[in-house]
Amino acid sequence: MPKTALKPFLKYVGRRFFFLILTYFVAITIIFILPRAIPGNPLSQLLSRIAVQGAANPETISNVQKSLMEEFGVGKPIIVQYLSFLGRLFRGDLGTSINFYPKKCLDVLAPFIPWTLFLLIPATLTAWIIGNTLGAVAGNKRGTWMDNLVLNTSLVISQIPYYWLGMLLIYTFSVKLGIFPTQGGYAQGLLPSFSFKFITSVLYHYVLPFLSIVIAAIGGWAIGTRLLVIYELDADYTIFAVNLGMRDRTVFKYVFRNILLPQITGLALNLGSALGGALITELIFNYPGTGYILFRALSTLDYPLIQAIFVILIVAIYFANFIVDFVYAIVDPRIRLGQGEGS
Amino acid sequence: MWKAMIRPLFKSPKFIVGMTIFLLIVLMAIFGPILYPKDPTSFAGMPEQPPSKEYPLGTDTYGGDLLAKVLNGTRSSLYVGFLVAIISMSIGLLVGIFSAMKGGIVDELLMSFTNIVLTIPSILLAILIASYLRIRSLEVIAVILGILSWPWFARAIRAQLMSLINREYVYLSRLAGYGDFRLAIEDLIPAIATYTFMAFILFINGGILGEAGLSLIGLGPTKGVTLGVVLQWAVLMEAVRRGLWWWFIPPGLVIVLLTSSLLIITTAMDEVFNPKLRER
Amino acid sequence: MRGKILGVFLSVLLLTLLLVPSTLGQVSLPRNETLYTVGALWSATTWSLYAPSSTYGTEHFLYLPLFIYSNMKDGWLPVIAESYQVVNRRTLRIKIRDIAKWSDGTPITAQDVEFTFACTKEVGIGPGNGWWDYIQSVKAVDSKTVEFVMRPDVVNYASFLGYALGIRPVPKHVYEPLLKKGVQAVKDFQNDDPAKQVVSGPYKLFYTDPNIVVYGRIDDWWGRAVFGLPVPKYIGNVIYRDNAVANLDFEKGNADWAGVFIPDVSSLWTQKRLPIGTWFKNKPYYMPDGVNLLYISYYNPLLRDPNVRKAIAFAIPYKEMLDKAYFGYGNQAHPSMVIDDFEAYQEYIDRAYARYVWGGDGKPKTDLKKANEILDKAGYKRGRDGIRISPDGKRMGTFTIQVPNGWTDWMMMCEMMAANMRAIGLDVKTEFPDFSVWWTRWTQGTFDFILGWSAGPGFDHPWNVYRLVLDPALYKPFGQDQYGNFQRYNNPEVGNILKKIAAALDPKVRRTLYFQLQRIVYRDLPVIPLFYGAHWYEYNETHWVGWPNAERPWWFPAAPWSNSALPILFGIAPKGQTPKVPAWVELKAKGGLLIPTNDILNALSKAK
Amino acid sequence: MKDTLILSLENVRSYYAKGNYYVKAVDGVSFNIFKGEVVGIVGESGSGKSTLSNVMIMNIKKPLNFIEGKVILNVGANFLELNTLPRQELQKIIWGRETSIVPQSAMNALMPTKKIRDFISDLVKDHFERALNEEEIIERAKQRFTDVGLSPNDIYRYPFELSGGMRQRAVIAMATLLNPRLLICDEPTSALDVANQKLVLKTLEQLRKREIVESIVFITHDIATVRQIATRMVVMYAGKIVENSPVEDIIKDPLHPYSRGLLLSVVTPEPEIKKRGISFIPGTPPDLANPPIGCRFHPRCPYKMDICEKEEPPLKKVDTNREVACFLFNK
Repeated sequence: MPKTALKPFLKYVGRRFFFLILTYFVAITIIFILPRAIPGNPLSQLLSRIAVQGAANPETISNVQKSLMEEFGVGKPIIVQYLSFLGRLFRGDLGTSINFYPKKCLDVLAPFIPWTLFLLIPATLTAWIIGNTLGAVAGNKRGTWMDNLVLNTSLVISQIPYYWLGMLLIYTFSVKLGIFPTQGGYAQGLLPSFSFKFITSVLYHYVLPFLSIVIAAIGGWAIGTRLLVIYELDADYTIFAVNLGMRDRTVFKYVFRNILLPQITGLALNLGSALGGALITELIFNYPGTGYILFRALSTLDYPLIQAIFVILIVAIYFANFIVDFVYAIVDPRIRLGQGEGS
Repeated sequence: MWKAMIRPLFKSPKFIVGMTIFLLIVLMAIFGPILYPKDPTSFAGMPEQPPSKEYPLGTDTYGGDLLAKVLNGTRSSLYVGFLVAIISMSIGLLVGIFSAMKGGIVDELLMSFTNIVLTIPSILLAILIASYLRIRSLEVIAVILGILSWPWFARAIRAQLMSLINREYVYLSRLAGYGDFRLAIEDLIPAIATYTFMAFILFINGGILGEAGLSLIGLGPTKGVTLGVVLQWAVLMEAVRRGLWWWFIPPGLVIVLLTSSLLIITTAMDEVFNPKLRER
Repeated sequence: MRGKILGVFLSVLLLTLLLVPSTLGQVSLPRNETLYTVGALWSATTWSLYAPSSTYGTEHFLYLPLFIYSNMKDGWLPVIAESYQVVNRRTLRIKIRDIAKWSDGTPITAQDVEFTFACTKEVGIGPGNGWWDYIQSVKAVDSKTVEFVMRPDVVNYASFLGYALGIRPVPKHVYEPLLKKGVQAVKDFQNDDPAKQVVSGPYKLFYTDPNIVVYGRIDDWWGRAVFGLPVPKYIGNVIYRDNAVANLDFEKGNADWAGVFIPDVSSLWTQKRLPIGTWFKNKPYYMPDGVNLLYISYYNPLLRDPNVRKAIAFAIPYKEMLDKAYFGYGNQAHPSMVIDDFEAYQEYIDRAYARYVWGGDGKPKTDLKKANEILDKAGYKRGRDGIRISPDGKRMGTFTIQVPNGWTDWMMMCEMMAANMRAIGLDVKTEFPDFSVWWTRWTQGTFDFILGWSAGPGFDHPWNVYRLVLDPALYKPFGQDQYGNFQRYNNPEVGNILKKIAAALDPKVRRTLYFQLQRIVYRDLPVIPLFYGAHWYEYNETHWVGWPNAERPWWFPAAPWSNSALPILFGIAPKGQTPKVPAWVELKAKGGLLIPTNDILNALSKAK
Repeated sequence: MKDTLILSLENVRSYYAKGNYYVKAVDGVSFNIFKGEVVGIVGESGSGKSTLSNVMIMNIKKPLNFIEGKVILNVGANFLELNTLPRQELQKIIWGRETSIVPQSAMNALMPTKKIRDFISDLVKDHFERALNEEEIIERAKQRFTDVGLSPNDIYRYPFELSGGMRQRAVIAMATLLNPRLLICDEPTSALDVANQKLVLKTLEQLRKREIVESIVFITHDIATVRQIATRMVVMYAGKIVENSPVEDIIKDPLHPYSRGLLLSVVTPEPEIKKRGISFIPGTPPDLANPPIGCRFHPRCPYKMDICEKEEPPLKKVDTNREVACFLFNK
């Protein structure tokens, strides 16, 4: 990159960074305000658990409640709370989980996150690649039987919720045919280790959740890309190139490249919903990822843990967004050289 | 004009297929619960029965009639979908139009706000908000989803208006001394009507899917049966792994038919109205 | 293509990351040496007792109590303790076994017990929480003898004995340094390093991740000489998403020992022919585990009239509720709140009086006619809409009956009760709020009707139920948190009787007092007992056999979640081997080790 | 005077297939273009003139169909029947080398994410594989850029780094890079301001004068432009040629009633009017899916005769170098 070009690039990246930080701040503030705006006893679940566990001794429960209220308790002015909340966030302290008390939320979450990444990233990328390819080919062969096939299947497939597809896959391949395991991240009784047995078990359990995310996501990408290809094939620059005798293949290469750029941004914007989908898919498959722990946190109203999950997920999404912006800025000369903002 | 817009639609096989499926489901949602008046929430009958004459779609673990649940669920899901669409469309139109007409600092502020909402992952935020609400009616769910899904539409509307505003005839209306509001009504809205209609359909789609997603993780409506709630119970009761297909296939199928028929309708409309996609 | 390579690369990278923390040589648990349990573990938290809720197993396998109580045999199994000695009516000495040792070889001493109590008081959470309300002092007399002195102002043998006999000592040499650092250090201690765990029980943590907790047997456990060794080498607790997932795994034989609600459980052996059993082969399948009640709050003035309450008691469709919503897993509760399914508690019920008040066998039968008569007689006239008007002219409604959303069996029961109450002219509708809302309303008394639990069988039953539900000492105004006396029933007379019962050592005296209490309960109807909740206990004999049941009732409580179920692990066997019930699970008189509760009470009453 | 034939269309029909019917965008068109000519093809939007530009180089892509006729191009010394050549062949040896199209919206005609130089190198590779020295072609591109009034270093820039007028000229430079015989300009000036319009026209004229291109076809709705640059004017209406005359003649004396209407219309670039067609000729252009029987102009024609509703007037010579399709002159 020539030196002169560096400045607009940095300016762009800097602006995006600032914007994401700002947005993250807004998100964090929402996360902070929500529990305080709505009354309720977040400790109820924990207390009831002790109550049910046979320690029906009223004194015990009152004592525990007192002790916990102090620890999780509020009462200070809201601004002080907010600042200390931000301060703790800044130090990476996401608080103590109620249900996993006395575990720190971060410690509770840590083991689940790699599983989600392990599922989400390859699945999303695979879907993105296959979907874009299919869409591009269909758009390029517009009006042929292949285009119709891709378009019509995509229209239906893109509307199949991940989780329902997951259910169908489990029902078909696990329950009826018995080809794949019905649930979990690896076979019960195995202890995680760097052994052939364990790794094959993990991969074996990986197939269905992976497929359910990939298949459900392909359609959306294919539809979008097809449309973009059609637009681009009709774009002035394409027509000009064709009329100059450029080969169809070369032209298509250009078009595809130009489409991938907006689709990279699409990938970033889509990450949130992809993550949401993956979380629910994990739930369906009892896959030991973040979705599973989120569901547990939600069903037990473990608010510190819920907050921590969202703080982390949103950070992850924004980080990914920023990475994508960065890549985008490098790949797209218009942004790199400071002309326009892209689409 | 009206005729010219509608007629080409009915030449599109996609539009006809999509519309037929959609209308059938709407009819089912409206008349189903009347023609099959079993109470969807009552616990009665034999548990986990496969479809039979008495229970056309079988029963769940508590003997609930699944046909009744699916019919009422379709109705509620559609209701949520429409509410979401109305809410997000209204906000989107308001923000988009206001932003485009006023311009300047108003535009800048509104667009920053829009971008922030757009960047915050809406599904996660919906989950977060819903998790704090103890009593969630269908309307509350719709509001949560509605207030999170408008930004892309607002941006698109603004962009469209901006390009329209620069056109001469709008300029002429301005010269003629029309106020901004009248300008908006008379000249601009017709120009963006088709687009808005298509967005409306997509919002319904988003609403239905969003509700189902929220319900599935246990954050759906606390009162009433939606398709998502039926699915949620199927998951909670392990209907899938226990092979109770009649429990989870019908509600999911209705969702897919409903949303894909809507998507097919918009695709068809796009092909008919969008000059770039029209086959010359 | 480049993306695909990236994808594969990332996958491999992440997989490696996943595996880094595991340095175990072992790849899998041998199935025939591993016992899998279901329904006891929802999340691993801490393996320290100084927490509101520790990981399943901490109390069950890691830290043993001085005595384990069996409510079926009404006897105390001396575990860490060897014997007790009554010094006087307020003083009890307990001798700790000489061979008792922590897993690091340090002897378990009286000082450990003393420290455990002291630490709990300081931290505010922990074993024996609340002991200071009943016990004046805990002192080590010598290294193996600990002395408990009851408070002179609060004579409450139930609580005194409960705390003294049931305490689970923690190793002083581990906790004292923590306590010196501060209370928070104790609270934060998670005790999750298998290598550093110092336990008194026959198991300690072997492996854990978010999906599973595995305990491994300590083969040179100190108690081996007395009790032998528990049979399973490993105990695996899979952490399930919810009941349904757990049930399915249990059904498949992936888990052996369950304590979960399984819909229509008998179909597992009658239809599916699975080697699965519960306590009883036939209805009610399960032993009772507690009294579930309809709490009618005094919050709404319209519901304070005992006539209304009595009419409701006759309107409730007990049998229908149990059969349809509960799959018949329990019996209708006795209106006295005493669990009449246990032989030991029968004597506390004034049966003649119950029959006099409620007719038939002493339990109210669903009788809408009678309910209507009661209301008619009390001056509640029906309004035009069929809803009654109270004598002072108020419409009887709209009331709500509520349970948490998602508790389907209870939700179903509420619907049934509401329908019957509407039939007798009370406008009742159901409401299924979120759990936390329900909990807040319940503990603050701001509800009309709530279906809720109370207490279960124990050596202090039925005192424990009466005290939780009725004690005016637990009375708090509406809107303030209190765990107990949820309906806000404020009757000092009841308070006096409860105090006397707690102080009474003579069973005859106690009996008379209980009879008095029952008269008040039948008169005022502060709550309406509905049914006994089931002691969820199921076993799958695919891999392990020898489980106790009604035909071989060698130990109870039998559910994996019960912290008194440890002896079961000593009497089961892998499939193919013959299980041998250890001799020590019997009462002393029958050649075992169990000390009957009455022996202790007698010794106390004989002392000066 | 015009001896060397460059391009010849013989009764060409090319229709858009739409479901079960055709839109007859080019319907029986014949004309010749000779060396040195600048032919202006004039017509309203929807008259088929843009489709004609594709047909002239045989760039036929679905849903457009080539129904019948011959498209003959003079390549070297041979006459090639383009409609018989496969697409790959056309791409390789005809398009860009023998023919070139300067598109309407030069603003967006350049590959947005490629440097111009890279684009040129890709283009050249597609045409010549390794036969041609790339350096040589780059040098020629620089030269051509200079010719059209740009800096030679502009080829190392991205399109978005150029202004609108510069881009227009860059497009012309690239279109003529391989010295095509025939340059087809599809409304190249409609998006430009007057100053740039003049500049472009001047550039085109110079290219022809220097014989970098041999003939130019200028497609436009704007008669004023045609008057400035063209030697001959072809008027299209509803997929057909209605008149084909030297510019001076047609301006002096338009034969076809439609030509007359066109010439009388005020030249206005105002978009709304452009869209609605020629405002003072009553009626609208016909639906090409279902054109009127007989003369396609008859519903709007002030001189309509009975025969006009029944028969199609053929395009006939009425003078040495004038052709018209109208029964007024066809007796």
